[in-house]
Amino acid sequence: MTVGLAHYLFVSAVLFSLGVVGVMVRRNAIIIFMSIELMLNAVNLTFVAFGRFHHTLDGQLFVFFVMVVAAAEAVVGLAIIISVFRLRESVDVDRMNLFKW
Amino acid sequence: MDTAFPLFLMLLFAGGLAGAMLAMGEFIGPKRLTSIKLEPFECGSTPIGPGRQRFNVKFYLVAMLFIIFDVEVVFLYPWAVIFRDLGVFGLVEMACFIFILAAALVYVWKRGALEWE
Amino acid sequence: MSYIWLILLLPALGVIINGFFARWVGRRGVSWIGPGVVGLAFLVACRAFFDIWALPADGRLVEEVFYTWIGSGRFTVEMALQIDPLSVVMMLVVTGVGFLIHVYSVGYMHDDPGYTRYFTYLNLFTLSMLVLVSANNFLLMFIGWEAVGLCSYLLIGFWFERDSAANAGMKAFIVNRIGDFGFLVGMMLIFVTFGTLDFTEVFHAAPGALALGGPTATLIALLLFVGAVGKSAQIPLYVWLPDAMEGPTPVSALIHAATMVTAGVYMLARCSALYVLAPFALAVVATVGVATALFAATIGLVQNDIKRVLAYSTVSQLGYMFTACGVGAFGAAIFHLMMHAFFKALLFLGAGSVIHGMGGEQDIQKMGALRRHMPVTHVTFLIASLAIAGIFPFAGFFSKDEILFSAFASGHYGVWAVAVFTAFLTAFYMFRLHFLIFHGTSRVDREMARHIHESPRVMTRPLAVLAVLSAVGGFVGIPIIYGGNKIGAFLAPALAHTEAHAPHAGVGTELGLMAFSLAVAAVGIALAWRWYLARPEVPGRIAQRYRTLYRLLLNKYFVDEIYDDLVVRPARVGSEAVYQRFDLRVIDGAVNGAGALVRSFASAIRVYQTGYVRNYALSILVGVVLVMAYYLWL
Amino acid sequence: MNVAAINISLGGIGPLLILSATALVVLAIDCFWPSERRSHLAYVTVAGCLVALGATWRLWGAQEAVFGRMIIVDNYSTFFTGIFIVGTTITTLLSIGYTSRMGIDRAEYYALLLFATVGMIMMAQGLNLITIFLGLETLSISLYILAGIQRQRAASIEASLKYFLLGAFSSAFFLYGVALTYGATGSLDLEHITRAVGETTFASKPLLLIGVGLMLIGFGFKVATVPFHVWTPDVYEGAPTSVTAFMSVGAKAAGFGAFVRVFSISLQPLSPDWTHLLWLLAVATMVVGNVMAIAQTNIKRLLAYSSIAHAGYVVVAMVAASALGTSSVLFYLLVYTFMNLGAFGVVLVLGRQDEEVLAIDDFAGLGRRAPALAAAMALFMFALAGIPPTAGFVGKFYIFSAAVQGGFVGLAVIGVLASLVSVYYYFRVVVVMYFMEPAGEIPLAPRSAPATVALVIAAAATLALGLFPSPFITAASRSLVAVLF
Amino acid sequence: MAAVAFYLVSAVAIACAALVIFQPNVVYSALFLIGTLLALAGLFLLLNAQFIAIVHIIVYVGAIMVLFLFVIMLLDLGRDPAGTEQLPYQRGLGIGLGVLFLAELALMVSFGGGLAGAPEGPLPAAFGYTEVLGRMLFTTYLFPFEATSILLFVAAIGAVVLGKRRG
Repeated sequence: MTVGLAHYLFVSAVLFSLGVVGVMVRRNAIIIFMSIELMLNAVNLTFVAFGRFHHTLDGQLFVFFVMVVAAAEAVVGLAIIISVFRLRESVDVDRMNLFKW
Repeated sequence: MDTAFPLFLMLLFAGGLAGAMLAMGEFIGPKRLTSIKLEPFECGSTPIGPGRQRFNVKFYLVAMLFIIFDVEVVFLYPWAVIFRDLGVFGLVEMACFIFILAAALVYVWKRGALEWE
Repeated sequence: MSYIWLILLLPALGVIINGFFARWVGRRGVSWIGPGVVGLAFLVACRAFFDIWALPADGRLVEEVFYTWIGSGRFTVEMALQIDPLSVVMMLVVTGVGFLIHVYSVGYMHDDPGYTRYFTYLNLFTLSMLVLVSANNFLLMFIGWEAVGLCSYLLIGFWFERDSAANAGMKAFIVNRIGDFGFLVGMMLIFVTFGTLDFTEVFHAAPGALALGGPTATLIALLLFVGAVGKSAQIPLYVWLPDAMEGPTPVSALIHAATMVTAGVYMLARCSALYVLAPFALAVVATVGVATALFAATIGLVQNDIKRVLAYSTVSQLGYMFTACGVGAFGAAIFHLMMHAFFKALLFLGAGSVIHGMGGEQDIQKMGALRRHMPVTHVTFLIASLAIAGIFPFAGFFSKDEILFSAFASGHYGVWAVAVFTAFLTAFYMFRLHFLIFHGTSRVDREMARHIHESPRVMTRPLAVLAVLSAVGGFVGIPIIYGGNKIGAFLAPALAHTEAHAPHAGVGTELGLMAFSLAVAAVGIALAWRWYLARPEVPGRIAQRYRTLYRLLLNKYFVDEIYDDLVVRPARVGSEAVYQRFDLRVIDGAVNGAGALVRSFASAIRVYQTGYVRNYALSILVGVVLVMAYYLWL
Repeated sequence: MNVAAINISLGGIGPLLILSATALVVLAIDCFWPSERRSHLAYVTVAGCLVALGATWRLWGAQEAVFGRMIIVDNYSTFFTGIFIVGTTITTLLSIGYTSRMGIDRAEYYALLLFATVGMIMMAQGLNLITIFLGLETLSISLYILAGIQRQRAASIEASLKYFLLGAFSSAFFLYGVALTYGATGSLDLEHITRAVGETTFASKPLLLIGVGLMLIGFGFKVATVPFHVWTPDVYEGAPTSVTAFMSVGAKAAGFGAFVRVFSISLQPLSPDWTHLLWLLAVATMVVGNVMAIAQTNIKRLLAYSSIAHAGYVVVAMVAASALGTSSVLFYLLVYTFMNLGAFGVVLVLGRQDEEVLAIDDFAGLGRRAPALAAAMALFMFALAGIPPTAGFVGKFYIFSAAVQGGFVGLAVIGVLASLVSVYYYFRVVVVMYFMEPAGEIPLAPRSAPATVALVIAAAATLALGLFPSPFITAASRSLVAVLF
Repeated sequence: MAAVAFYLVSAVAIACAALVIFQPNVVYSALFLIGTLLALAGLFLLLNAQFIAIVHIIVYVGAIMVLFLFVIMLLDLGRDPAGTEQLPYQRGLGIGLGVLFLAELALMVSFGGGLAGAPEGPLPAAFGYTEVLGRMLFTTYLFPFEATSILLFVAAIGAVVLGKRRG
């Protein structure tokens, strides 16, 4: 059975949902950040898949820019996580509820 | 898909070879583990301190800057392929891009993020 | 007529000078500028009055456009004034009575620390009232409406160190806001049906666009009426007026007697073209009006605080004006409004002068036989009481009789009967008040009696002027004799007429009615005289016999208590419960009632804001899933 | 190589270039000629903003898609660019005194403000979803850093982490939405999308609907509508106050700029589908925003919830998808910028050395101790509550009349009720200032001239827009004409 | 043949992704993420996106994951500390909603997956190769290209401001 667009969309949907669950379930900031990266990658796959079936390259270029953005976001995100670690000696997200209601 | 197939084959072959060698060492050779053999090897001198000691902070700062300039290089690859028929326009375009990132480098350098000691 | 802008500019100037440059102008300067500015405005109003009168009967409408305030596509709102008989009369009342009260305040507030602040607020109030009265579209009127509410909040809570004053101010503002809500929604409905908010355009298009007695017409009329009820303290939104007595007495005179509370009546008269198309709404107005009149009058019977009695009397008289509107006699309502402004302002100022003389004492049970100490106040107070009771030559007789007659002529016999009975009660409680203060045995305690003194001339002179107006004012609208009702003829072009008014009863019946209402008033006065002067122990015995009725009236039918139980206590209990269970800090809001209810709901939601990042991510995911489900279902 | 085809127009991105150049200059000055006092950097920033504002003014009336249809320069984007630059200028002026007190007056602070504004302009000018996405990310990343710029304070870093994680999380959803929309319509260009959506034979409707829904989430987060508003109170309270002011004004306006461009203008044929959803969003946002604000005792959290409520009012205008509705969005955001910056400005000016005046009760008795400041705050509170003569009233009236004209009378009534509730907590601040005795000593910061200038501008604008709004309203509606028809 | 490759690679990708999330050791999570990324690169190759696949490996695996591992080493995280779960319902609800979200996406894919109007027939020449992408990147997508330089500059500022200790 030839591999259609739906298959790729389904794979990226699964990866995306796994990323979402990762953000929900894990308490470690870095793992949460990795799950977000996973979600971004799932989106990249969707873009390339749609590009392939539309025979246009816009999708792939968008992926190109998403990667650049993800890189910049990784730099800033990890810098924040490290400065949090320096202050709190932990990256456990639940330890950070300075602002009650 | 057709031009990429040999590439795929070559990848497979390389991976397979390295994997095979490791696997053979694992399954064929004799296994007599003694406490001395399990010690982390530190060029002959007796190991001191925990195996995994904390990295110094300045390393990750360099890793961060590496990402930024690595992405910059990635932009250069496609440019290198077609800069001949882009002509002067391509040159000006890339000049701006490089100028801004050079400014970033100067900024980072002046801010002392690159000092090593 | 381009000078008309002066009428707004002058009070505005007063506000700026008193407000910001009080230090340079000094106390004396302020006491000249405050009243002076309003006096000049009064002169401008007179000039406008004569100019309008000179115009032919049907052309008496001048619009003065200043600039377009909101203009986008076909929806435009101008900052413009509309000068027609109705607005000119109101301007005269606001500036005239206002001027007298400003002069009076110079004396009354003489040694008050917030002197300049008081005059700034008073000028600001006059400005807002003039904006409300002279606006040519609903939006500008609404702005005046809000500003007036704001000024009453500031003036009631003038002595804000006193908790009761601050609370009364907040209460007045909130209740007004509730009324304003109805007004705003009504305004939007008008905007939807007519596409414009300009009075002239709306009232010309009204007969065509709105079916007689149709749902939209009635809905608009009722919503606007809700605004009027809030502002003019009718049932059920009258609770704030008696508490508003916390403010200085001249404030009560100006705002809670002469001008602001009448804004509701003015708005009804202005929108008479709409109300004419909604007979059901008119019926509601009439019933609410007469019910309020009766209800307030009964409470007034037993109050012992001089200002509370006058406050309930104001609510009752406003009920009269709404009844007049309800039966379609908008002219009579405005006529009574004008007369009421004169004698009620006089009553309040008189009461102020009594309180001033008695060193702040307000309980009439500790007064008596003051006529020897304060002759001028006594005479002016007597004239005003006669006027409000509706005795022949005085102002109240003509205006109240006009209302009773139009009620009777237009077939509202039930309304007429209740109104007449209320007239009897009015006469009774007014003269009970008068006799207890000025006549009978002096119940004033020893050292107080020594320094009772007549108020200084700056206070008594305005009393005198108002007394003359209360006496002579009525002749402006003498019924029956042709051309006698000058005020009616003058107002006619600006007000729409209901057909119900058509069956003009014969002259005979009108004379008969006048005699009957005069008799009723006389009986009321006689009864008050007998009970409080001739045999002072009688009221005590009656109070014993009808103890329950007496207690009921004394506690104002427990309305405040009912409101407390209905709204405040459950809210407080609710928030207490929330507090106990979730152990959150209790929020110290200044407003009771609605505020507490909303706060308990707010603290319930707060728990949701836990501070855990993952919780936030979860709530975002919930949002996502819902949005997706919505679209999949689509 | 048809270079001409992609229509390079440096004029079109004039403001963008000027602001980036200013940022580079500011950093260069601080790197090569470091000096102890850093307020001169702020003045350079303000100068740059003014030049950029001039360039924007020249752009008014231009109507062309430049840079290979990536950017569209029209009245709509120019109006928004104006709002952003004004917001940044006032924030810079306000933060001069504040940053030096708080020890964050570094060159990077001003550079990041400028880069954030560049991101906003990209979002407003974006005709292609890539530009909007890049603008969104530049803005977000600059704000993540700005929120966490006060490293030694746990609150600031924690706020930055929360903002970062949740920001990245929702921009992933936004991206997924863009991907699906691209899949359904085959193009990333907003005008192509409109044409594709318009065709009746549009088969992959469900794909597009899900894509639009996910984009709504991305925008919903950025603009802080309920239920995506949860991050706002914590981040607003944690971040330094001047950054909070900037976020509450700039980021929100940029969010709406792109939101309206994509939904009301580009996905106009699809409006029956997303209008009802926006209707629910608007009601929820207004109710929760106002009600939660009541229970606040910290002025920053109160202003946070109030900014959520105001987002709700703007969404009401979006529900009335008529030209009047969309132009009322533009006008309201302009008014909101001045009102909110004014309110935050007063909070910024109070407070001595490094402890700020944040509890509402600390405002007690301000009426007597600093009458001018208290009067300004009262004006801003009245404006936010929507009391007449102030611009807030005109803005709200304009929005509610648009909603009523669009047939959403119910929504308008709920809006009026919500603002009735809002009167309570805005007035509470005024009451505390005027009618309460000052408990402790209110730390009054030394009067910093630029902050006073900024407050005067904000107050004057709030009043002027209230009394003479028509020129701005016609400008707002004219910026719609070009886009819609 | 391509179908088998697709199923194999996507299976690897999904398995590694699941392991990233559900196994406690942080370092292993990072390694599994690298596995997922490589599998994705394989998928890109299957979709004729050769240049993107290579860039993906260089940027993501080469740079970003390196930084992740650096940070994990720096913070010496090892196993994720068990610790009491502050939010009891968080785990259950998280997974539940995740699955629900997946179901919605799956429904959408099956429902609207068959993309109407997609041009059939052979791909345009050199689809997905560097020079075609490069030409597009440096002409039509000129503005985003310059915008990324601004973005990277901001990232550099961020790294210095947040990363560097008060020097």
